[in-house]
Amino acid sequence: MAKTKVLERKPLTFAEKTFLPQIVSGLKTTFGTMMQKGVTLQYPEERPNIPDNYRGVPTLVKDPNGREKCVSCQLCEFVCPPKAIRITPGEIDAEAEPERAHVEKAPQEFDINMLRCIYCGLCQEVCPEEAIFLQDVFSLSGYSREEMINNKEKLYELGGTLPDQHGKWDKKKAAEQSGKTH
Amino acid sequence: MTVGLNAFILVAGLLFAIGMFGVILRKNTLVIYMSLELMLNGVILALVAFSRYNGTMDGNLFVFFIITVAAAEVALGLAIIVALFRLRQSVMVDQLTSLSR
Amino acid sequence: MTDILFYVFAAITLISGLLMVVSPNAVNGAICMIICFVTTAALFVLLEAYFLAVIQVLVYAGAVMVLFLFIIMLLDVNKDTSDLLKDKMTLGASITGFTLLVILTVSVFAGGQHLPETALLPVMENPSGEGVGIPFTTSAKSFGYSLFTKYMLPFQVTGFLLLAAMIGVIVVSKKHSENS
Amino acid sequence: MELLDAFLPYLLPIVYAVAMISVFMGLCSYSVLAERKVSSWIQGRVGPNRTRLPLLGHIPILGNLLTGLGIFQPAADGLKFLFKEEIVPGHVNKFYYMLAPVVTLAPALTTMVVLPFGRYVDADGITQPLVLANVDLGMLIILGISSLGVYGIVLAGWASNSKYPFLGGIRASAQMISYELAMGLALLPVFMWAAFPGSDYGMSLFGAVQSQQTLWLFIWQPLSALIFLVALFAETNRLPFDMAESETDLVGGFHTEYGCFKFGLFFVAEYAHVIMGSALFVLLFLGGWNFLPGLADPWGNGLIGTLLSVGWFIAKVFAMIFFFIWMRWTLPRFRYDQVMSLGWKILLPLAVGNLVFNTIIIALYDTFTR
Repeated sequence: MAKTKVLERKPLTFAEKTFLPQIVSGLKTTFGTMMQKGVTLQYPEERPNIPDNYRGVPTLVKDPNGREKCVSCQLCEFVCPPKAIRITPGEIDAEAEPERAHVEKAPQEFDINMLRCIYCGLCQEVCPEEAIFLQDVFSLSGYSREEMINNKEKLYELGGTLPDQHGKWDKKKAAEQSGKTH
Repeated sequence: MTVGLNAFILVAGLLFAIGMFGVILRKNTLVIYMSLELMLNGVILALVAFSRYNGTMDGNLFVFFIITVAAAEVALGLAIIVALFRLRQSVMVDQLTSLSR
Repeated sequence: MTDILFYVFAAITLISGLLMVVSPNAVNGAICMIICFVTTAALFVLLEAYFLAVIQVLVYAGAVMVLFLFIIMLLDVNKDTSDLLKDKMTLGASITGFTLLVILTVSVFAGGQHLPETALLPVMENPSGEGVGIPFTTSAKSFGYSLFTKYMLPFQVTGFLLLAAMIGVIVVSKKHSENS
Repeated sequence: MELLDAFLPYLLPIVYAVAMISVFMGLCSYSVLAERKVSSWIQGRVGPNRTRLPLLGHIPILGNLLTGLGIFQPAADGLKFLFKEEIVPGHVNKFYYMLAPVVTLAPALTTMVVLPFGRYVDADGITQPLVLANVDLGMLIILGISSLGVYGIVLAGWASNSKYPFLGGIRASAQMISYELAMGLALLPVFMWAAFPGSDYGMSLFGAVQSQQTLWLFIWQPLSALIFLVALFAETNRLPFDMAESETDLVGGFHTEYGCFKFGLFFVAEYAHVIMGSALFVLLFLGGWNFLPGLADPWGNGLIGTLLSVGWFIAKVFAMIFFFIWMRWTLPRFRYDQVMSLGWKILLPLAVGNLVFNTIIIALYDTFTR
């Protein structure tokens, strides 16, 4: 049995019974807040500070050299709980884009249906290439359902370029050029 | 104003007659009660008119008392009607005839 | 101008009174009654009984009819509007009686010259007060003077009546508990 | 020409009345803005600050300032109410449904007739009030006509023919009748002091103001002022007493079924009542256009003095409106039984006691000073 302690409530004084002192103190409080500056944000002009780990709209990013990072491994498509991601894998034509030839693969189509996305961040977690990120975009709107499906261009436009500490493709390219392929 | 005492008394008399008509005609107790008030209204109109044309305050004072008493009477009467409704679930006078049977 | 006002207000008073009596819906009746009371107050104003006009609006239109509306809405007595009237005999009798009464009133007060049409007396602004025959004034003060001199007893009795009515209402409307 | 001469005496009051109504409605719409602004400040927000008129709003600095203050917001609100689709629910009683908003607004506008808002000195050197109709019974007329205001709410509740509005209407009618008593009784001592023997004023508001030239009645009659203020809050259906439209338990109360312009009328009527109530409180207890307690009128006799008195009165009314709004955003709503027991068990006995006490004081004063 837990010990309970019964607290005696003090009887109200006459002043308290009239409620007037409480009303006056309440009025003081509200007047105090009235004198303070507003805490609201003028939203479309002022934007809130988005923390780095914010999970906003999923986007595709490019590496500092402006190359696609996604290699269309389709892991995100598999892991996506609401099945919002649809990828059509494609190969990179080595003749047409010789500087990207070593990457070998890139998505042909990459659609994320934002009507289905639940912002869980699993795609970001599972991506081996660090190509998909849930970034700070948080307001989405559109007039039709088609508009709410982000295609590849839109995703890259939203994602932009992120710094890359690994430089995987650069290393691979360097290795290829020096002939040290495994 | 060229309208004389007669015109006011005519209106008062007609109001009284209309109220009387309602009391006899209707069977909803609340409407009968309102008709009674209408009769009182005719009476006080006549009193005020007489008072004005006689040049004394007595009629006006009588109206003052009538209004006071009528207010008290309405409160009490409505309380009785509500009590009646609670007992019988009806305010129609033709259903309140238990004494005639 | 005041003549026109008198005819307008008298007509509205009578018509709304008649509508109140014959309207099947009790709420309609109550609204007509309010209009009737307010226009009667306007007639009081034409008779220069300003205090009574205000009292009429305040007490009758403002309090009594609110009570009526309150009760009408609360009891919801509009359900059976179909059998509005009593039996045909009563209907015929009351209409006949009403017609006779109207004819009588009209013939007495509109046709004949049985009452002299007195001119309006000059209105004195300050009442001289005590005693009999308080002259007619428009100020509310004369009511005070009269109530506390000539009509002291009725005033007290009215006050007592109000108290009695209040107690009566409380007793009547109180729900009786089982054990009492 | 003869016709014009015949109707000129009637035409001028109509012009005055229309002018006063215009000013009054303008005040109403701007007190809506004041309500929104003050509430937002109290809640740490900014409030309406986007509405911008094409020409006026684009003046370099002033335009931005006015827009930020939301000066053009009432126009936008009014237009919105006007041009919304008029929806009449199918189950309502059409006639009374349409009538109710009008009945709510009309008494508030009518009481304005006897409301003095300033003073001037006429050719004979006698101080006269600036008022549409200077009548002896001013206060009684205001009480009488404002008691008609309850019909709008009751009719709206009944005509809507649905549950919540009906409950709101019933509550409002009971509440208003209850608080009218306390209100009237609280006023009696005021007029007993204001209309001292020998004064020419009966229940006139001008007399009440003139009697406060040196001492405001708020200081002299604090209990009356308190009771009157509480009853005023209840009569205007403002929080903490807005049982008629307590949106937490009755959706929207009596105006649940109303939209667009009809709702707008209810909305304006509420603020009309607030302005009337504030003006009344200022006239009765805060000295009207008298400068400060203990100080004689500094206003001169000429036109400027008149304008100053009107301005000072309006400033006081604004302060009072602000107090109304401030109170609304401070206090939570009472429970319905608390409202009733406050009215009948506390305010009414208090008002009667106050009346009796003042009567005894006046009787003693009269006995010992004659």
